[in-house]
Amino acid sequence: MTAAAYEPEVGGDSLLSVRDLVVEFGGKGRPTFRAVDGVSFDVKPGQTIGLVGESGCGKSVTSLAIMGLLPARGNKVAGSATFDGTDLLTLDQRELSDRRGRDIAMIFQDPLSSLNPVVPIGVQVAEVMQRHQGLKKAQAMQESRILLDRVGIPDPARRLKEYPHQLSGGMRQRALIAMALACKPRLLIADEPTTALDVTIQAQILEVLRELVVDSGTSLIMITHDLGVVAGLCDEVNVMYAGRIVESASRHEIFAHPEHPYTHGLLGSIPRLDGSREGALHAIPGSVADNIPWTAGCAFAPRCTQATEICRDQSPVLEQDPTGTPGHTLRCHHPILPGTDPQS
Amino acid sequence: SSKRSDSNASGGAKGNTNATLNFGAAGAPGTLDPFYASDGETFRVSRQMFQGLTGFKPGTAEVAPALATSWTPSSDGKTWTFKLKTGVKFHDGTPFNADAVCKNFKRMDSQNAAGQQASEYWLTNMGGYNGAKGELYQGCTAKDASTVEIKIARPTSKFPALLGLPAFSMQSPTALDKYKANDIKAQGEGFVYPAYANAHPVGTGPMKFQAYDKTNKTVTLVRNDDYAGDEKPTIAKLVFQIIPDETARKQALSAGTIDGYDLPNPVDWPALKKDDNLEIRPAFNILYLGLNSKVDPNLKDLKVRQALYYAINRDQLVKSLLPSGASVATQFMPKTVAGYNDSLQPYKYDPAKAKQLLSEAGKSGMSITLWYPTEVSRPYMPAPDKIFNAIKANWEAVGIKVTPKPLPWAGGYVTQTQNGKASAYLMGWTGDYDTPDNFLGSFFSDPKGQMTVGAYPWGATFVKDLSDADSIVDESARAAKYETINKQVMEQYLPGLPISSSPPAIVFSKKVSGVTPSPLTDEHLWTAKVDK
Amino acid sequence: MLRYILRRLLQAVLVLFVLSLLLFAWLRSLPGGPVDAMLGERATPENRAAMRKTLGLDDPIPVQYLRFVDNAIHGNFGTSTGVQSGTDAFSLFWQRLPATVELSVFAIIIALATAIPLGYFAAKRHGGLLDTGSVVLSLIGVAVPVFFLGFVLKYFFSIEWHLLPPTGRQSPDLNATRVTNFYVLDGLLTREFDASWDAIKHLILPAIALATIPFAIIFRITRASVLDVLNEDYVRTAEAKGLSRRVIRGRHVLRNAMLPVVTTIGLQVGGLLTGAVLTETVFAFPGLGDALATAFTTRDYPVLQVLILMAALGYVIVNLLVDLAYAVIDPRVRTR
Amino acid sequence: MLLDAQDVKVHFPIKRGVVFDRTVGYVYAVDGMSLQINRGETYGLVGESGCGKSTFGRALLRLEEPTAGAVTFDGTDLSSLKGETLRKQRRNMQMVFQDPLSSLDPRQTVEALLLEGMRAHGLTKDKAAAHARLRELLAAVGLPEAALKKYPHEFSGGQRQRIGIARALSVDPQLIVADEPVSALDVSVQAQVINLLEDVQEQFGLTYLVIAHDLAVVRHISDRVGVMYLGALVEEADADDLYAIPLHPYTRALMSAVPIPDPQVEDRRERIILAGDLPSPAAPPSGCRFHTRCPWRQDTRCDTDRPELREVRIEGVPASHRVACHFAEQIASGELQPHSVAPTAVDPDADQPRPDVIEDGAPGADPYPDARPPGV
Amino acid sequence: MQRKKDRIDALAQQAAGVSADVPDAGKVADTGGVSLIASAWRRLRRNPVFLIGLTVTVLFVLIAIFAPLLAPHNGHTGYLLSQVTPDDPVPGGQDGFPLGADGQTGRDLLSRLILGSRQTLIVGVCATLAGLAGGIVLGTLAGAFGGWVDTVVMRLVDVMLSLPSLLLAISVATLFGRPSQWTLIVAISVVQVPIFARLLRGSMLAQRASDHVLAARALGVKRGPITFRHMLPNSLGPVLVQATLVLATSIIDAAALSFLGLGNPDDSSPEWGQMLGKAQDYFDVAPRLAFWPAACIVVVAFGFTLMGESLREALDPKSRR
Ligand SMILES: Nc1ncnc2c1ncn2[C@@H]1O[C@H](COP(=O)(O)OP(=O)(O)OP(=O)(O)O)[C@@H](O)[C@H]1O
Ligand SMILES: Nc1ncnc2c1ncn2[C@@H]1O[C@H](COP(=O)(O)OP(=O)(O)OP(=O)(O)O)[C@@H](O)[C@H]1O
Ligand SMILES: [Mg+2]
Ligand SMILES: [Mg+2]
Repeated sequence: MTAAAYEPEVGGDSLLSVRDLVVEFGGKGRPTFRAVDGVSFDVKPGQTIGLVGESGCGKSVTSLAIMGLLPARGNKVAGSATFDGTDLLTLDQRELSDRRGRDIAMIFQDPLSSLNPVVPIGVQVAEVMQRHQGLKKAQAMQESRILLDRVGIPDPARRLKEYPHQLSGGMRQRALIAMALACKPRLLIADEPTTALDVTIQAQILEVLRELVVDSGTSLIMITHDLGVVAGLCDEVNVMYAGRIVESASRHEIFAHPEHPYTHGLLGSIPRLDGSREGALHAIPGSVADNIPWTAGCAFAPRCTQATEICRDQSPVLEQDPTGTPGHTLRCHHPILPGTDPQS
Repeated sequence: SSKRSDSNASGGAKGNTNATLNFGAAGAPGTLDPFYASDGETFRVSRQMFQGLTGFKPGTAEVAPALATSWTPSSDGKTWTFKLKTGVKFHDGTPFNADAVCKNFKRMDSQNAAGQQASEYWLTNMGGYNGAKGELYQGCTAKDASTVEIKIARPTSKFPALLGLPAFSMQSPTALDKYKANDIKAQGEGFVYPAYANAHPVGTGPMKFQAYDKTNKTVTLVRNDDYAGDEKPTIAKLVFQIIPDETARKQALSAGTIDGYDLPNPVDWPALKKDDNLEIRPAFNILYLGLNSKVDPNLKDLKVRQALYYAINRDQLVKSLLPSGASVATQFMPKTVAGYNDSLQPYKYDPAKAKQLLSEAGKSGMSITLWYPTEVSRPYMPAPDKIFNAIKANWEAVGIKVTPKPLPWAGGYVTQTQNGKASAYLMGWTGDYDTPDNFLGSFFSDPKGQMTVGAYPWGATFVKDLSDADSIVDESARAAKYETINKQVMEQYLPGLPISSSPPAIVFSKKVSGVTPSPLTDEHLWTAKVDK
Repeated sequence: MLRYILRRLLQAVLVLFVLSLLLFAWLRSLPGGPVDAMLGERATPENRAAMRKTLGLDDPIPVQYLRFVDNAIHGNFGTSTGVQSGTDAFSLFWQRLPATVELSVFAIIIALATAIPLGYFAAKRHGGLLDTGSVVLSLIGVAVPVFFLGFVLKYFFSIEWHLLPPTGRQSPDLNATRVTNFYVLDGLLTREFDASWDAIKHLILPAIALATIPFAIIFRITRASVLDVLNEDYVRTAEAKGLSRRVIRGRHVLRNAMLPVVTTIGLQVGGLLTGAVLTETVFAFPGLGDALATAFTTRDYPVLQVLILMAALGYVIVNLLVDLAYAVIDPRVRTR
Repeated sequence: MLLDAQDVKVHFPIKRGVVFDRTVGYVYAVDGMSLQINRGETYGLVGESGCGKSTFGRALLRLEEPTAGAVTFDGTDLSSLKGETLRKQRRNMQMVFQDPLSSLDPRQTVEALLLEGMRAHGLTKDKAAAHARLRELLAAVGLPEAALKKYPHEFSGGQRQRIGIARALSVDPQLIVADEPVSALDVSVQAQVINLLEDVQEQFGLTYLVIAHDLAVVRHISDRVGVMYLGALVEEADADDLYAIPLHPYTRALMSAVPIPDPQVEDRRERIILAGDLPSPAAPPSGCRFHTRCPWRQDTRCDTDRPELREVRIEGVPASHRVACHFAEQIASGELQPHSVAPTAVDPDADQPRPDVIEDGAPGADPYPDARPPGV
Repeated sequence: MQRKKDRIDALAQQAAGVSADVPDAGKVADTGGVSLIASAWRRLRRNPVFLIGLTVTVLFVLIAIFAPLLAPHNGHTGYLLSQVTPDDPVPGGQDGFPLGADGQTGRDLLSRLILGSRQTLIVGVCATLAGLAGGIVLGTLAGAFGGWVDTVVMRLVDVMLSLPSLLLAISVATLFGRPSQWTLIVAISVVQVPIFARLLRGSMLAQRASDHVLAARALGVKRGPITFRHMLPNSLGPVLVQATLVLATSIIDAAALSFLGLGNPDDSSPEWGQMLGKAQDYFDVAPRLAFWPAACIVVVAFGFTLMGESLREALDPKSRR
């Protein structure tokens, strides 16, 4: 089975517009911890945007904040997330739950733990439709069978009655996708949907997502730490580091001209299947976990080869990259401009 | 809807002949056939349903006529002629007459192997079955319908008093036959009782058996309207509710779910006296400290035994640990028994003298193992561990080292003490009937028994004296002989240390009156006047 | 599944067999015995010895055991010597069983009906006042000795306020018809509703006393497991689907949270019999616990044997049932 | 040649029974693996999750008892070793684990962890020497001396993996089997560890068997790569050869599935999407294990004959490049064209011996069975 | 999942105030190591529930240690004996004897309560230790050897578990024929053995399969050190937590056995359970005799339970989220 190269079709105005999103954890006795620090981005109808970054950089928290799914206590959310004219962050749980699953849907990383182990797959898919489209049970089950078939689950009539543990990892993720797409949402947030899967299965799932996005014109926020996935799927890419977006650009631009030292380092540290095997990888020293939380200055400074005094004292802001294409934004005092060698 | 027995039919200031009396019993009756019973809880139930040839005067241990109106012994004391009450019928309509009496005796005497073990009272009192050697009972002849002649092997003080024991109650021969009363079997470690003993007891008593609800642990008796005795039943129904836990019984009484119960805890007496009808029985028991010189040679010396005795502060013990009305014992029997020696004075609490005696005997600082039972409470010893502690403290005060040896009552205590394995131990006795032999004989007539009197030089004489005294037919001569023995026992022998006699009590709620407390726990519950 | 049941039952039989052997040897090696209990201080050593002989208690223990097994195979487990002399030990068990079952069922119902909702809401408002309060309550519940609680309950409800009877299973002056010996049920079957009501009144206090510990434990497990489940990804998924609160609570949270609770209930059953020994003693409730306590003090070997073996069997069976119930709710176990 | 594995098999019995457990089947976790590793070389092993990579790695070290086959290490037949001799042999072959935290005893300091192996093999004659050795090890993996007194949980993931590597080095082994050494690490840290592995290899003259499921990583560090599918090798080649001319259909699919962080490449790539999942190793397909998912499957032999790993005669393919496919030549030449495959449903863990959940308390049960009522 | 754990650890350290900023790559802060237990303690230190439990426990232990100094009188002399009469069997509070007599023996209730703490502690600790020891032996056998040893041990444990606990305790108490403090302790501990054994075996089996044990095997470490240095210490956590809880239950168990008349009959050195058990005779006359020991038991058991529960939570990685 081969698929043609994918050309997304991009619509007009923003469907979702996130502005200055801040999420803080903490409270009684614990120091507050800013997991997301002023994140802003837009999603246009039909567009696929990527949110990449290492573990713990706040990707999931960002998406959960948009969905209103952060734990009920112990966090503070500020900023706005305007979806279709309403700020999702101001809605109460009831209003939100009317939209979740209908307008915005979400797929999570671990397909097994994201499925209720004691409820048949069919019911779990059907219940979304029962809730949002007022379908009767039998009708909803009928619909779920069609959906399961559509996401490529063989023998859907049988699988409908089975439980999550009876399905393989790939099929579970397909079932989750079916669930998310049940009400034809306008925005789908996929939080590392393939991280737990093998490459061959990952390819299957990505293929399913690609087809679905094209077929239904759904917008997609693809959260991943795998730059390769982003390269093959997204229109826009936002690179996150320690709670902030550090670089944002269209996909061709960002891979061709990564300017933030972090993005640059990330690309250099991944062994490429098609690249040369010679020489050591360009590892970024240290790790994210070592460096949270920071106080002032650029969060990446401790690991950055370019860092100077100013990086440690002053936090850079996200702004249009002067040398890049329009829309290429950057949060850095010392970007690596095209043609320079960062190692020097 | 279920039929709640109508308890308010006729008002009346005092008494209500349709009333139900709910009585809290501490244990379930083992069997409904008293002949195979040996415990107080069973006998309490039997006593309401059955009568013997003889009985006891209410409130005393004195023999009184029951189904026999009178009796006369032959001059050698071996043949007894009983005149029977006439017009009496068993609950099943079978007439009571001389024939029935002899059938009863024949039945009791001819037990199979299992029955011979199960009918413990016959065994201990009559000494055997089927004319075996040493058996007291020799035969029964119906002289006419209302005259019976019973022969015994030797004269004894306990005859005919023992016929008043509930175990020897008269039971309907018809029912005995019909329900195969003698078909008892030993199986596993227990006895399998015949249908008669399980569900069909038939006597001549004031109450009739109605039901034994084993799932609810209640025994229900109803009035026998044809009762021929003098005290007519004043209640319609008598229910025994089995509540093993003492505190639970007390609380049930307070809550009004039962109308009375037996053996209230002495510490509760003051409160019960205030709120309820606490009926104190005459003391008819004895608590003693058994000594066995075979086990502990130190005890061979009379001085040591006396020292131990002087060292115990019995006044204090009686005052603080026993119910009010308890008294310090001066001999091995309570006051009311014929043969009690009034002239004996208690060994006074005198630690100095105890020490002196010990040093005279060369046993200062001796040690002794003192046994006491756990998991038990007896009328003569409501709280054995407390009595033990008191004695231990007293003895230690005179320099004796005391090693405690607690043992569960049924977990070896009884066997070991009775088999003469314990050096010093707490034990006691409640009389069955009013004869001195029932006390002294039980303790000492076996030279190898619990206190092993045979081990003392005077042992043989003592044992012989006891059996001679028991055979004296003339009551006053017999009593005089026993008084002498008592004096000897306390002053010369001192094989054990009698401690105290305690009056047990029975308690009823304020609404209940008319039950005379009996030293033999022979309360006539049917005479209760329930004021509901 | 069937194979699993068979396997468990076979294991149970093995366990029971070993237990019966141990039990038998142990009981016989104790000092004293039923003869002491039956005869008390009255009998002479000769009488005692004769009785032991008649009852076969003086045979060597292996001989006695073989006799016991032989009898047991013929459905004969011996007769009671102390609890209810002369009664077949097994029928004694049957007589007492309904009382304890009734009591336990009531206690479990009380425990479940209070612990599960409380546990759920405590977890929902984790760290709140209700949570802290009920946690403290449950911890205290575990710390108060059952019999002491029994006394206190009786003191207030029976003696001070005269609301409920302090002892027994049914008022003695009530002439109720017995059908199954489950009194509440009997009352319903025979339409003697006042008998049912009377039986229920007798059950309330002991059931409360008996329920405290299961309550505390079920509460704690429910709370912990609801807390766990609330953190599960699938609950987040359910929320992301915009499901209604009712569906999330019922289908996604509670159904999963109940799994460990079900297991605990099984384990609690063993504890209930233990609790019943104390509760039934305090409330003079004529059930198995009461029989056990009496059998111990009277050294009633046959009854002890039957009751202990039955308790073990019951425990195994109940836990098997719980496992089966578990399999019904948890497909991961069912579809093996 | 340092290591020679011949036809290694590891079959886990599936047990079941009413009273006594009977073996009712096997999980064919490793089913006929043969490979040779030369001294100083890095051999990379890739394959999908569950294909038996780890089991094979453990079987090589005799941490898992092989059901069949022979492993010769440096001329010694490992399967003949027992007890103390086997234990002594262990110092020559070490392992680095995937999960850096769980493979370090949380209650031991780094010092204790590192000394343990040395002590077990009597390498810590005197204190000073041992300490010098510790310093050397730490320096080699780039950790400061202060790390010695700390506990594993106080380190970041990458640092823990360094400790794991230091521990493996502590007994001065010749061969290190690294089982997914980087797959638990963040992308940026992954590179550090890969570099470190290469550094120490050079420094200590080590031989590696690197197990991973990330083809790019394996290709990067390996000299030779073996591709494993369902318990056996399907292809083996020098790292560059494998990428240049993948011969086995599975390898081709695997390569096309690896995302490449370059939009231009991605847009142009031809994707071979495999249908379905890895079949259960308890019921492996007959014939060629891959035939159920193979787009080049032929009706003639694939379902019945199990292909051997063989050299192929194709232009530009060296003799060291071996493949287990009946039709490798035809596929390479384009004579055979791929066709679509209907996915067959595969139940995960079907018939696998799982920890018997309800045997010992149902899952999710309170881990502390104090359900015994206190205060009885 | 692993990354999540790492993050959790990072968070835990953060909360505990360790390793805030690590500027350089691979740089390890130059401080001494903090073991798991130490970091758990840092968390616990801030947990009020734990602190309450700890305070109660420490107070109790201190009282037990210094009981003879704290008690105004000795526990065995019948000071108030002369006031004991059939009509007033339990003299009430008075000068020098604030709680009055302990029953008909006229001993000082307050002193006996204070002295009782010691015996109670001894019974609790001994019973727990005995149970723990038995459990550890059986659990280690089963967990370390597996195979048929495991099967045999576990079937034995099953037999023990298939008896309701009090029944087992009663049985053991009766078995000795002659009850004493030690039979009580053995009876209570026997009930705990199978629980400890199962717990330990469970976590030992998990350890057996864990990577760090595999690593030790790969290093060529011998079986003994693997079992005792790696498997056992890492498996003890839940067992020790359970032990804290058992301390509480064993005190209550002692009371229950005394209530059934199976406790230590010798009351010259008092123990709360025994005092409570014996107070049933006086429940109506002097409820304080039952109330005070019961209250003491409840408070102490509560303290132990609070401590155990918060320990359990602190050591349970799941609750660290
Ligand atoms: N409920 C919470 N309470 C406190 N901190 C939290 C909570 N949830 C997340 N965090 C912290 O917020 C940060 C961002 O977490 P997030 O889950 O968004 O990371 P991520 O980018 O999705 O990482 P991953 O790739 O591992 O999923 C992390 O440091 C995490 O520890
Ligand atoms: N001890 C065992 N008992 C039974 N089956 C086992 C055992 N260990 C592994 N298996 C099975 O053997 C097969 C191969 O397992 P293995 O761990 O070697 O795979 P892997 O290739 O390392 O996978 P992963 O990439 O997920 O680590 C799997 O199906 C696994 O379930
Ligand atoms: Mg995430
Ligand atoms: Mg693996």
